[in-house]
Amino acid sequence: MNAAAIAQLSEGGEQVISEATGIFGLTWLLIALPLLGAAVLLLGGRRTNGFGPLFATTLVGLAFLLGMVQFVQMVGEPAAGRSFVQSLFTWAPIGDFSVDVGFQLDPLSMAFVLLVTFVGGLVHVYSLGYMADDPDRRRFFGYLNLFVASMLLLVLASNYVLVYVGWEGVGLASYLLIGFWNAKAEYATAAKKAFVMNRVGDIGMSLAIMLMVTTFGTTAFSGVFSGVEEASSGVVLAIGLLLLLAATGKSAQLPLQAWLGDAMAGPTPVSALIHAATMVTAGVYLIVRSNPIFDLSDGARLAVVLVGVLTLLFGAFVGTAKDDIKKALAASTMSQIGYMILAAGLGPAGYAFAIFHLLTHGFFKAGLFLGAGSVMHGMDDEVNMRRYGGLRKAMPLTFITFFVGYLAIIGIPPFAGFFSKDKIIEAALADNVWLGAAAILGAGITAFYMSRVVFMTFFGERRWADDAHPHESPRSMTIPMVLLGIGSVVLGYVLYSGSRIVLWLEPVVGPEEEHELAIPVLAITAIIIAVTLVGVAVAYSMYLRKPVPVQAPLGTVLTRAARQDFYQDAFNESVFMRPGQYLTRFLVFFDNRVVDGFVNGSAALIGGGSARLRRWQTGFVRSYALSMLAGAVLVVGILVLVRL
Amino acid sequence: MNPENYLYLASILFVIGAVGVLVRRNAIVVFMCIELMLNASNLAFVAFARLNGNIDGQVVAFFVMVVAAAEVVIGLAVIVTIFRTRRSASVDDPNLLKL
Amino acid sequence: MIELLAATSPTSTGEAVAFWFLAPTAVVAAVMILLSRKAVHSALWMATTMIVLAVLFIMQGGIFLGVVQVVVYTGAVMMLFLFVLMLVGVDASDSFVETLRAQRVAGILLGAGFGVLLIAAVSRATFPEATGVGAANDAAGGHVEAIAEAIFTRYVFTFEVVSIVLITAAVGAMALTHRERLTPRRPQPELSVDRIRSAHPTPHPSPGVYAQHNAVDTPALLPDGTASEASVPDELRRQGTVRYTELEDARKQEDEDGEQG
Amino acid sequence: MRLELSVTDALAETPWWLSAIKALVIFGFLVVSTLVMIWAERRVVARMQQRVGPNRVGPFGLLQGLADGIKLALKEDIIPTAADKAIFILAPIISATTCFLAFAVIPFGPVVSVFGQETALQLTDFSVSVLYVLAVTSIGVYGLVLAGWSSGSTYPLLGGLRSSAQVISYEIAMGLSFVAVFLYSGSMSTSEIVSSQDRLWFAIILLPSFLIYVVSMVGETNRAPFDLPEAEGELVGGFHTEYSSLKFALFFLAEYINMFTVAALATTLFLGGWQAPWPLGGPIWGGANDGWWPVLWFVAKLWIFMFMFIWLRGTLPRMRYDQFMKFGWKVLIPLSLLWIAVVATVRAVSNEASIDRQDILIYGGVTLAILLVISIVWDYIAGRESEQVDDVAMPFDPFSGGHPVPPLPGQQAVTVAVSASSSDGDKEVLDA
Repeated sequence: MNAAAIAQLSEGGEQVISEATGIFGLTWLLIALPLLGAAVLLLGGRRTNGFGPLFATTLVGLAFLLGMVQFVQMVGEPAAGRSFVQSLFTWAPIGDFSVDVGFQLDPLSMAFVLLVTFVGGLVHVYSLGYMADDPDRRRFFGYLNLFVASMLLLVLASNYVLVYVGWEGVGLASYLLIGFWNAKAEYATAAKKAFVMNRVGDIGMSLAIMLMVTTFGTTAFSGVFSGVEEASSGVVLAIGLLLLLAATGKSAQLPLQAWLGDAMAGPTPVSALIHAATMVTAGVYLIVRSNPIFDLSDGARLAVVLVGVLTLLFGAFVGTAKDDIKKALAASTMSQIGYMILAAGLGPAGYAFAIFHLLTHGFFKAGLFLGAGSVMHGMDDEVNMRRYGGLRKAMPLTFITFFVGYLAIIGIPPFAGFFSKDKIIEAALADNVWLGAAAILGAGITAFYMSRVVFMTFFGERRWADDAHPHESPRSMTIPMVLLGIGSVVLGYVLYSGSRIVLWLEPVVGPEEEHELAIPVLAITAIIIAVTLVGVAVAYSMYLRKPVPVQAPLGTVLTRAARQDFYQDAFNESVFMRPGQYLTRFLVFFDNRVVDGFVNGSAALIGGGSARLRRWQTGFVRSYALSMLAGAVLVVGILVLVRL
Repeated sequence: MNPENYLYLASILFVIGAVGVLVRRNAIVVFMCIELMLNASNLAFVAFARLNGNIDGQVVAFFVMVVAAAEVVIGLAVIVTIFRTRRSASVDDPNLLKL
Repeated sequence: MIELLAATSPTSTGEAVAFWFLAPTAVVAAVMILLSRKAVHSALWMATTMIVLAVLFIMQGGIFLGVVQVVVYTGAVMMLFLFVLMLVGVDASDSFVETLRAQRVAGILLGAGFGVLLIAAVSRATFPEATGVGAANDAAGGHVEAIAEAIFTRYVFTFEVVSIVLITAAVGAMALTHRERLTPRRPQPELSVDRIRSAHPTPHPSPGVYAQHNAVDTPALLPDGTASEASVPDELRRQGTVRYTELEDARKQEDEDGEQG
Repeated sequence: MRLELSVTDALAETPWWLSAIKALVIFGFLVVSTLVMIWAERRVVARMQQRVGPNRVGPFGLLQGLADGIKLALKEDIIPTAADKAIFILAPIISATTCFLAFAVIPFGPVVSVFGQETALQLTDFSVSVLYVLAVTSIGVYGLVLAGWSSGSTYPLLGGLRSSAQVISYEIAMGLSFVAVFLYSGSMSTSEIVSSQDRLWFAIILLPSFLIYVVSMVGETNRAPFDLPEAEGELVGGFHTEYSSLKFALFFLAEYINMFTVAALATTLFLGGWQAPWPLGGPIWGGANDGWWPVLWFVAKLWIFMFMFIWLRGTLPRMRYDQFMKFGWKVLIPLSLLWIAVVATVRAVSNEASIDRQDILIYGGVTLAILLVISIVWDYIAGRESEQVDDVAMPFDPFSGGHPVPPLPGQQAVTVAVSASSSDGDKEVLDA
């Protein structure tokens, strides 16, 4: 823990972690409810087809209600006493080392619980309409419940091993959901890709856990965070980098970002819930949760910042070139999470803002995705934005909610994104001018590509296919969108005013570090808004003033590169896959000739020997009986002799 | 007479049974010889019960009988099944046990 | 009474006499199991041994065990053996030619060695003064009660396990010997309907009708003087022991000659 | 006057010569009874079949059995060439000797004074007497199997297999029917079982056991309607097809003595043994159970069963073999097991929980009544369905066999296809 935090604690009293009692004793129920749903739906089979979807939705709703009650209760507690732990049972006692199944409910997890259950609940409701015609929707809801349970386990776990369980759980649920329509080979491939890339990140996590076990002898948060101060800086740096690797995998950051675009193969509610609002933020959670580790290692923090800023720009550039509405939004997600990672990498100055942006982003990006899903729903699953245009009138409600989300993401005051992004850029500027500049540039590009999405989709002339009949979506889909839209409008101000979010998270991440700025805050805000407006204006001139061609023009080298995600797949293939393949081939060769040669040689030796011995095996029962009797004679004889 | 004579008798019967298992080829006769061995051990158990003055030996002999009955049932069923397919009740014929 | 006799003393004269009569009987019968050519004879010798052993049990105070021995072993087990013997070939008498090299010699030598060892072991052992089971019986209030108490208290777990073994064996035997019916069983009404509809609803002629003999293996003669194959039991025809009359033999000979000519 | 000595003590103090005399008397009793039984059977069956029966030799033809026996013994003794000679001779001996052995434990009466010596009217008794009877019977089966096998002929072999399968199968049901008796008397000794029936016969309180025993005892003795091993229509003479002369006589004797054995066992286990029937025993005549009188009661009860054997033979046709075995394994044995479970439960409950037997009977009766009502309702419902099915499935076709036949009760004549020219009036006639 850093000096400021310690000072704060000495002034404001220790941060007390108490045993969970009362309503907090029901923390396990938060996970158990959706898990029950998953179990019933997935194990119950076809019998649950009828009530399954509604049942799953109800369970998540109940979890949200429970979270709300706990939240209200927690608000009533004094700021230092808002952390509760609950140990259910010892999972794996191994000598001195043991892993508990235990939960930690503190303001950070609370924020995630509310986000996950609320957005998750809305997505469930939305899916009731979106998946209404899918014959397999029971399985879908089962997976959704499984995901919610795993995500809650991830954010509520009180030790890294349990976090890892949740981590893998969300990975599995994500895999299952991306490949939900696995009858299509490419969707199944996308699922596999996501899974494999996540595995790379997971290796980082498991290595980090192993390192913790050897270094601290425990994986519990409390033990690790108190032990980290005595640990050598090299170990801390290693743990930090490994955790960052894990975070890049799950949060689709460079260099493990390639899966997110393909993951859009899954049903749109999945994209909204998993690949925008919750799962991809797990990396941010991990870094913020591990703040005592990153606080002690500047190197690790630097790496985090670099990853964040690079991804921020990368995602933004990719977003400008995508014609698939969901892929454009996916690129935007990548970029926005880049902001969060950047903020998290700034240390105590940015943790709270990372979470702040995460929460607001969860709302408006989920809203945007649900809007995109609504558009696709109305356009017969057409995803190419060049085939949209002028949908404003066909689906007014979708347009309004989408537009609110759009304003929020590009950071127009007083929408949610404005407050959160602004604070991150401020913090970045305070840390390093170039960082700030990059962040501001990112904001401009964001404004450009989001405007492009909105203009191409809702404005301009119609470019629909002849048989398209766009229509507004059913109420079960629009209501969640409206609710998320409201969140996108008000959440930013609600959390910002009076530094609510900062004070709320203070017990976990320590107080915000005051930073010196070269220019006044208002000027910065003005610059950001100006850059944003420039982005909008460029988009306006390119996509609203001029007609949008239905066939995508070839574009410049840069456009083509961005369209291909800057050749990341090709890069991965040539840098990782090919050498791996050659290595594998060599290993197979080695295995066949050298290892097998040795093994086969000894086997042949033994085989030859046993062929001689085999003659004893006549196959006649009586011969065996004879040898048994001989053995008995031997034994009895020895016994008699010994007694002599 | 010495009660140990029962034990000698049991030993002799056991050995006769064992030799029978080794030299006879008819599966059913082999089986009978196994029963003879079990019976001989039962005799030993009963003699021990008497020597030691408690009933446990007899109870064990009783259990041996029941298990022997179960074994006979299964054994004979196996013999019948083998006989159906191979038309032979010789223990030397099913020598597929070897490789 | 027998119980009193066995329970009281280690050895009485009566017991000695009985033993020296029964023990050689048992040994001879056991040896005869090995030496009998026919399996049925072996089974009978086996039954003899078992009955003798039952008497030996009773002599040693195990009257319940002795009676159970007769019921279970002689009555059920050996009967099962006889059954199977008759199922798998009644007339099979074993050839005594040994096929495995040195098996017989080795078996007998090893057996003898084992016997010598066992007898040596028994003779070296020191046994307590034989007290008989009388005291144990009296403690429980009777011999059957004593056995019942032991089985259902101290050995109740064994008892349960053994009963499971027995049930499993019964089910296993059924599973092993069960043969699935390939066609549904034809009920008697159907068979009788078929019979009535067939060309020959009446019974076949009895063997020996109008023939020179009235033995079962002599076919009946039809009005035209030919032999009716159907009158002889199928089993005899399969065995090929049907006895044709001289007349019929001559006719068959004629037919064959005619075909050759 | 009842003597003071208990049965066990009386038997223990019996001198050897008295035992020898008892054995001889039992032997004589059985042989004579067999002769009487043969005569009685022939006479009674004759009456049932509206005939006179043997009446030439001796008064009422009483000596007919003796005459037949002498003739049988003097016939030529044939041993088939294919037979296994030693066993062929051994088999009837086994049958004939074992059948006498079972009678050693049957109590003919209470303790009496003979030649100044107090002794029980039974040869011996021990704690597992009834099991001993079962053991002896199971050895007796050897006679049948070996006779069948050793004849070296097909019919006897099949007959022997059949009869041993039958005897073994029904021995299980028989043994199970004893269990309830053991539970109630608390002993397997015949004399104690008899004495425990001084108030109530087991035939009454253990009626299901009794009925099962009676059925299985007929099966056990290979008697009509269960005389399948010697079903002459299928197997000629069964296991004794090849036997003649004295050896056949031995089988004959064994069969009848076996009947006496099972009847005596039924008397002992279920009908109170030698004890006088109810009104005679206690209230009317105090001395009915003392001295030599019980022998009379015992013999009378024995002959009730013997008459039943004759009656069955005169009344019932032979069963089919598979139905018979199915009946034994699938009806009698499960029923026995169920009944044992019920008896054991009732015993345990009334012993342990001191619940009145009356209460048990009342509750059991009410449960049974409810089950009965349910089953009746069930049958009614199921029957209605099946009737409906029958109506549809079985239309009556008067011409199905080629000849016009009138409808049976429950069938209805339907219109048949008459030629096109026939008028409606014709059809109406047919319908009517």
